[in-house]
Amino acid sequence: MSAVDLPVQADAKGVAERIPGLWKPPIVMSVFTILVALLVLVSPREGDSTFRWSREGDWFAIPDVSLPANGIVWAAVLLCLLCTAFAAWRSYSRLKTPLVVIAAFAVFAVSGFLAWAVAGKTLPVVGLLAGALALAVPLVFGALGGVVGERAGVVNIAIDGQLLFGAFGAAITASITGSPWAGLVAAMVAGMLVALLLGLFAITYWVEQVIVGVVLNVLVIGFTSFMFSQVLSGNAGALNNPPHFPRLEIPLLSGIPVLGPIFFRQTVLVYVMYAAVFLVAWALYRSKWGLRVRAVGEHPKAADTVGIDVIATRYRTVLLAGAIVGIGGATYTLVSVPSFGREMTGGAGYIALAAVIFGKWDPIKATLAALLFGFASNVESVLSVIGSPVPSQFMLMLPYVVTIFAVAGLVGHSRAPAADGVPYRKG
Amino acid sequence: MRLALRDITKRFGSLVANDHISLTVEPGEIHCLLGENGAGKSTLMNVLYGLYQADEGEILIDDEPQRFKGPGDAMAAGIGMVHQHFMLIPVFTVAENVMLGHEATGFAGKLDLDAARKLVRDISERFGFEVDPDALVEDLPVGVQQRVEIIKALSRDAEVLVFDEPTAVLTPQETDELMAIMRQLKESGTGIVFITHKLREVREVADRITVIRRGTVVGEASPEASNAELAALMVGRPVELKVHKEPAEPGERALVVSDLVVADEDGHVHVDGISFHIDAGEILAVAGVQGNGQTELTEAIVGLAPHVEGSINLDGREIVGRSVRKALEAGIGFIPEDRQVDGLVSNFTIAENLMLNRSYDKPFVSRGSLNLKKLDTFAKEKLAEYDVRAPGVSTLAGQLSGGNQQKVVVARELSRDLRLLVASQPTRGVDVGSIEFIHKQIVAARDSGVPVLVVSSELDEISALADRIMVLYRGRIVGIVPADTSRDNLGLMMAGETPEGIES
Amino acid sequence: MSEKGPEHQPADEPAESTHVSTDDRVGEGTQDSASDADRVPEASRWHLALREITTGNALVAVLSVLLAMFFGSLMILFTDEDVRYGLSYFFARPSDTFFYAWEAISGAYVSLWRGAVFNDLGGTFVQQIKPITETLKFAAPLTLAGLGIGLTFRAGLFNIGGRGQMLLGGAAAAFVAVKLDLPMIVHLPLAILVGALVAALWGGIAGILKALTGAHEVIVTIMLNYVGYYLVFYALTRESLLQAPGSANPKSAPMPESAVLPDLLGPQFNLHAGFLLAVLATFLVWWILNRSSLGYRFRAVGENPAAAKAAGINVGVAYASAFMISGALVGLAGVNQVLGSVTDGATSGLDAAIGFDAITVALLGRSRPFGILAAGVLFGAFKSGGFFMQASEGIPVDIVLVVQSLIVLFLAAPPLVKAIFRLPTKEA
Amino acid sequence: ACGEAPAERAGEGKSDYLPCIVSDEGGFDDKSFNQLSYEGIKAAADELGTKPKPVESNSPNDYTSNLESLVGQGCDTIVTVGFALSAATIESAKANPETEYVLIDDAADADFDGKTDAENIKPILYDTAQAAFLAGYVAADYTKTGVVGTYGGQPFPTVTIFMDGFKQGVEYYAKTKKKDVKVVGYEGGEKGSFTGEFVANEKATNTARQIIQQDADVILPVGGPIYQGALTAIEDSGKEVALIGVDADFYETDPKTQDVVLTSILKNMKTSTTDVVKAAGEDEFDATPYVGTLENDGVGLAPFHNFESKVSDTLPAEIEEVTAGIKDGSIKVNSYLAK
Ligand SMILES: Nc1ncnc2c1ncn2[C@@H]1O[C@H](COP(=O)(O)OP(=O)(O)OP(=O)(O)O)[C@@H](O)[C@H]1O
Ligand SMILES: Nc1ncnc2c1ncn2[C@@H]1O[C@H](COP(=O)(O)OP(=O)(O)OP(=O)(O)O)[C@@H](O)[C@H]1O
Ligand SMILES: [Mg+2]
Ligand SMILES: [Mg+2]
Repeated sequence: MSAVDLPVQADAKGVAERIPGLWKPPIVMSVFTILVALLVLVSPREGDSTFRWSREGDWFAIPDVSLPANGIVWAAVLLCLLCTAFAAWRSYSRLKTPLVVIAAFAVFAVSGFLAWAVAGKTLPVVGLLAGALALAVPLVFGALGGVVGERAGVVNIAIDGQLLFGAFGAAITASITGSPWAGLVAAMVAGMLVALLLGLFAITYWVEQVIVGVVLNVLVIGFTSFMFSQVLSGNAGALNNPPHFPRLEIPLLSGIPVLGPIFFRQTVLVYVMYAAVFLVAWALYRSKWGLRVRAVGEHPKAADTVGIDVIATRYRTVLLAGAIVGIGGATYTLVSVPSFGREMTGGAGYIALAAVIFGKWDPIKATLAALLFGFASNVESVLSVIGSPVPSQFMLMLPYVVTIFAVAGLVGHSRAPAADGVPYRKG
Repeated sequence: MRLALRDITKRFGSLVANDHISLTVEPGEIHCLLGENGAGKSTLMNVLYGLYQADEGEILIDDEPQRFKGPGDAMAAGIGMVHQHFMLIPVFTVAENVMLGHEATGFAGKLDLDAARKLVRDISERFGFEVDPDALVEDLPVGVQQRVEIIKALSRDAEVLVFDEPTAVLTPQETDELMAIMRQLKESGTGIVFITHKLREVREVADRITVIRRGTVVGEASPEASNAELAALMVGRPVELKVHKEPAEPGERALVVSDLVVADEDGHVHVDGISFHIDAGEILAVAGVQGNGQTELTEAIVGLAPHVEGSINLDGREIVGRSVRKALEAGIGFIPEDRQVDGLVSNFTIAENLMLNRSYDKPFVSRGSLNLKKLDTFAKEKLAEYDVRAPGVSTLAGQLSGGNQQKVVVARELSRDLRLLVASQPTRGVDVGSIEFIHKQIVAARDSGVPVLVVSSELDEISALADRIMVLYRGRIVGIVPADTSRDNLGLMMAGETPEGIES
Repeated sequence: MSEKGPEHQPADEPAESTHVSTDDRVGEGTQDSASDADRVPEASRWHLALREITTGNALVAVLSVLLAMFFGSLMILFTDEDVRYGLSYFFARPSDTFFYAWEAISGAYVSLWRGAVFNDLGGTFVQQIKPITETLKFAAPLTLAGLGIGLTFRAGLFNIGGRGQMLLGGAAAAFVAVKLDLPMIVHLPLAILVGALVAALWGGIAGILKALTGAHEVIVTIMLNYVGYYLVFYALTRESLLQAPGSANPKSAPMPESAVLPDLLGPQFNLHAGFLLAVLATFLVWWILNRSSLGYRFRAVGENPAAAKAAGINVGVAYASAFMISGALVGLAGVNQVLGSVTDGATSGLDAAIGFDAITVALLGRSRPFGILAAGVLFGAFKSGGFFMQASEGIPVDIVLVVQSLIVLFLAAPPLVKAIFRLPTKEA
Repeated sequence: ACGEAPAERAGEGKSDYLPCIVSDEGGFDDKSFNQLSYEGIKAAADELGTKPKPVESNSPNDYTSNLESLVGQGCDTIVTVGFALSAATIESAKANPETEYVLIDDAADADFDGKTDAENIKPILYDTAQAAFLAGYVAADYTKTGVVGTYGGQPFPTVTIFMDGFKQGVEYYAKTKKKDVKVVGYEGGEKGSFTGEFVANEKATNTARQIIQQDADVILPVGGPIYQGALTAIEDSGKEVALIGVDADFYETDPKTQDVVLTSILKNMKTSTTDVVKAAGEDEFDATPYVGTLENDGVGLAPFHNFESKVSDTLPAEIEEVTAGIKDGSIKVNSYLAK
């Protein structure tokens, strides 16, 4: 709050930063520890929980692990307690709780919960994780696009619209051309179209970026739904029957037990995703392009004074972000299901937006946030299929509740790029 | 390189910010620009730097007319600028900031940071700077940030350098160092435009002085001219440069601070166990290089600091652990160091800003509802009393010039029954006319028996206001000394040393 | 986040039209203020008036609507069967295509008008003016929720949690309505109050979490939408909570007479007291924002939280209370649905996507209470007209979404509209 | 864009009878009851020489308004689809006794007196559990892994009735044949796997994937387009997994499913809607409730098509037997409609 030379808007938003967050991890951790302990106390389970690690096609099979459910839960509670105590000690000494401890805690707590939930049954661990990855794919692309755009100072609430339009464009184009690759390109173009509108209004006409984003989402929903009922449903065979990307097993790698089936038996879009995450992370921090993009997002005027064209940079970046989100949209119609459907993204763009913020505008962290969400969703799916003792509505709530806890308990205030959402006006 | 601006006119709507201004800068010359707040100095420089396009007039380099479409063109032509508000990216390292815009790259656009580091080191060496190329700019003291700005300009081989109010945030030592650098640059043939409100500096380095008032050149002054002459030329009337004040008549012990420790949320300690007191009717001025705990000290008193230990006792009551609101209600007036961040809501009207710290209760609020009539009357009174230059009380605060914004803050804080006034950098970036006024108000508050804590990085201001001076260094008190301590001794103390003959 | 609106400003409000960020001195902000007008000499009054018309907000608003409708027309044309049929022999007889095109577009917009304002085809007077009352009926929840969301905008917060707040508010009101047997004087107010209260608490979660932990309210409200939805869904499947006794469907019993918002214009119209509630809420929010100290603090926190904090305003309390008031208002929209518009029982769809539409309403109304009321009525008209258009012309209501969103976009970018129509722009 | 300009446009309506239809939130392209009912009304209209007026709803907010608009348009018969429209239909029917209403999938009995609440509403219901029971039996017989699975969109009764009947069918088979067959994805009531939306998305695909990972080799997705997720999951799994369709015969309505669809649980909405609307158009509207059962062919099981050779030889006969048992009541199938 001190130096006068900082751009004012950077600081004006940052009041919450003063709120001390040191005690949040131990508090949240104790809450969760108590919850896990309550599971066994209130409703102890009979039988063994079996964790299955292997899939067909693995080089060698890791045997299933079968242990008494209650035992695992108690062990988990104990480990959780240890982590909590450690975190509390750190906070007491005015130190931050290391991320490893939080991660370890999460693993213990989740294992405890899973063991409780699958008592007497078998949990396919690999399926759980592979499904988590699959569910996260559009979210990861959405979040990546969000990160890229916002790093250049343009808030993108329209991720959902870009995903939806990408899915729409991919479905039609792939149906007409018969090629999923053409569909992929179309999805990128579709994402860029929405991005172009975003840029036009947000960059050129200085319209409040939140307005533009929200409205673009509505616009895309209206447009695609209109087209869907007026054009697509009548000619579903010709226009809404896209071929899809087949699963592509990477030789050798796909045979690694546990890891292989999770990471290397996926569609090409997932491999594109690995590349995208890596590329964006590298380029943002290591390349000239990234330096300029971040400069424009942090302090556009400073960038301008060293001869960087702020407007052009923002347009280019926003378009690129749109293309990235568009790929995410393509997963809906070229991977997940074989046709476009009305509002089929189901608000995934908003979840991706949450991942952007949750991930503190960092490509890797945002990806992890998206994966966390995918994991929570898939825990719900897997448990509801296996049969869980919890009513389905509460299971369906799970990913959202987890996100709230994570954001409130572990992340807290996150600092956006300083000029995020602030249009640049030249004199 | 010889630079000439000829008949530059720049309008913002109906406002003529620059009205046919002509100016030349010879190689190896320091040309000072003087003028009140809003006179049009920065605008002129922004035109020169390609940030604004002039409506009329032309820029000549060695008699060649130039067309600058943007700063890129200006830089290419050899013009560099250190802006009034630094143009550094806080979350970038020094090297990144310096290379931005002309990056050296390797394969696939990979940044060549080593080249940038070397560049920074080379230039630093040439001028005897100590700058770590890998330090994050936001972690650097302002003085160092300024050097980064200079390195940035020099890394592009600027032949004309513009310094827009570079000293507003510097300590005396840093200012002296900057002057030395400017002379060194001048020796090597660089032409320099130097904008400042501090007349002492002008007379120290200027080869030529041009005074601007309301967008037009009102004359050239000789570097030999007296402060009073320069001030009068700037403002258009005689200005009292040194506030006239009677010796203090200290009353009872009002503020007692003991063993105060202030840490931020990361656990860094900024104020490290200090104790002092202020009596009623006395001004204690806190001197120190910025970033030595002054900000945290004032924030702790007002209740804004997150982690405070020790005791702050005002009129016999403990205020550590109280909320800001409680602190203000206990009678503390607070002029924050950055008015735009902490002092004003720029999208509020002047009137609305005047009730910012009294939004819970009387006089402007009764039973949860605003008393707009009362506020309006009050605001009109204060506008007149504090000579705020604005069309009316419903003008947005953000549209006022810095000096007038500061007057609004001062008016708000001084219009309550105060038991303590905490004023942080009360006249930063304010022109001489307004400085005179604000100083008078602070002294008047003291004379009415209010204890005052003034924090300033401006030694002139410290000497003008202080009854006693407290020097802070790295969160500790170096010494509390009488008001007539010499500049040199104060300067040494600000560097953490205790000069001979000074009790700490 | 808060844009200053074109509507008439009370004296104490900054009468500017564009948000100028604090370090940004380039803005056109100062130009179109009232003080600008004061400075202009008397002589040019007429000239000024002309300029005001060509450059003013009213014209831009009208043109924005026209422009949006133009794009809507393109979509209608593109998909209209008759037009495509005409196009199939365009070169043989182009006039047919134009005829069909005209038919399609005029049909669409005429029916939109008939469904939203006045139906000249209606047999009786009641039928003729019924559309306008329907418009007002739809305007009520949009306005209520829009007010709530606009209020958080003014406090610098973004409430995307309209869906969850409406659901919780509506479900709570329904619970009180179906579970208690009370005389109307007590029952209706109690149901409304409980609905608002529960929604306030639900909305408050986001504010409190932000105040206590700094959790970003956008994430929290988005997540709470889903959580709220499943909670309400769960309640609707439990007879002990909300499910209608004896039924297997996730739906509550119909609301008893004593808890239903009374009709405003008698039984032949659907307009009920919810609209009154919306109008009252508009005045209330106006008072809160412009005349109360609480609202003053909201605005201060919204514009510059750092300065507000340094001036002793408790930013966290402001966040939490803004979110609670917002939640209550949005909850009232849910209450309006359950006790007024769809009284045959609460369902998990009672929010009817109003929680999201309301964001647009708040944006269109520039977060100003009366602006929101106007925007609510406009969107209500679109909604009401959309049904009529769909029924009579077979054009899907989705087109209304497109036109609505285009209107908001164009209204937010006057220079674009002016550039398209080649109008003079004001001196920057 | 060339061609002759026609003298007169063909295909305009001959009859002035106006049948109309209101969808629920799913819209007419839900690949489920809205769509089938719409197709039904279209077929009837074609035969009657008129054109139906379809109106979609996007939320419960819209039902009343849509119905009012249709009444205003002068509709003679209005078909409303889904239990969600029940109340709005009753209200509209009471206010417009001249208009005929057909309510699909609900009894229009808000006061639970066992009678339709307005005399001009014809409720059409389907005891789908009966057909689903047969499908369960087939699945249990067909499965090689001894695991069959199901998942739904949301736990609405119209959804769970399929899952419920299916489960009972499997259990019946297991009991009578003393074989161990397990159902994954549904435990009864609301406990089961639901995607949360009636949308084909990754969640649908993933849920199907999880079911397949539980070794299920027959899968029954209930909820409009969510079966498309199962198609992807089946293809990805590389295993032999069969799909059971719902509502219509998937083999016919979605050619993409032909290789995997074992059979479909038929809910003959198209036919019943056509019949009812045609009768109404011929002035023979009859408001007695219709409950589709195996008995009256309102529900049923589709042919095995490509799977004819893959199911056991005795299965068709056994199905006949079970069908007869259900018809004569010797085999009890529980559902919310049967109680
Ligand atoms: N972007 C702008 N838009 C409109 N008016 C502006 C703008 N920039 C500056 N002005 C106006 O131009 C005049 C000159 O401003 P300028 O910033 O050049 O003053 P200055 O001499 O640098 O003052 P200071 O000493 O306060 O820095 C001011 O009165 C101001 O109102
Ligand atoms: N948005 C704006 N529109 C028009 N004029 C503005 C705007 N913002 C600031 N100004 C004008 O710009 C001038 C310079 O104000 P600014 O806040 O830049 O002061 P400054 O250059 O920092 O000067 P100082 O702080 O030395 O007083 C002021 O006169 C002010 O009226
Ligand atoms: Mg200046
Ligand atoms: Mg009945």
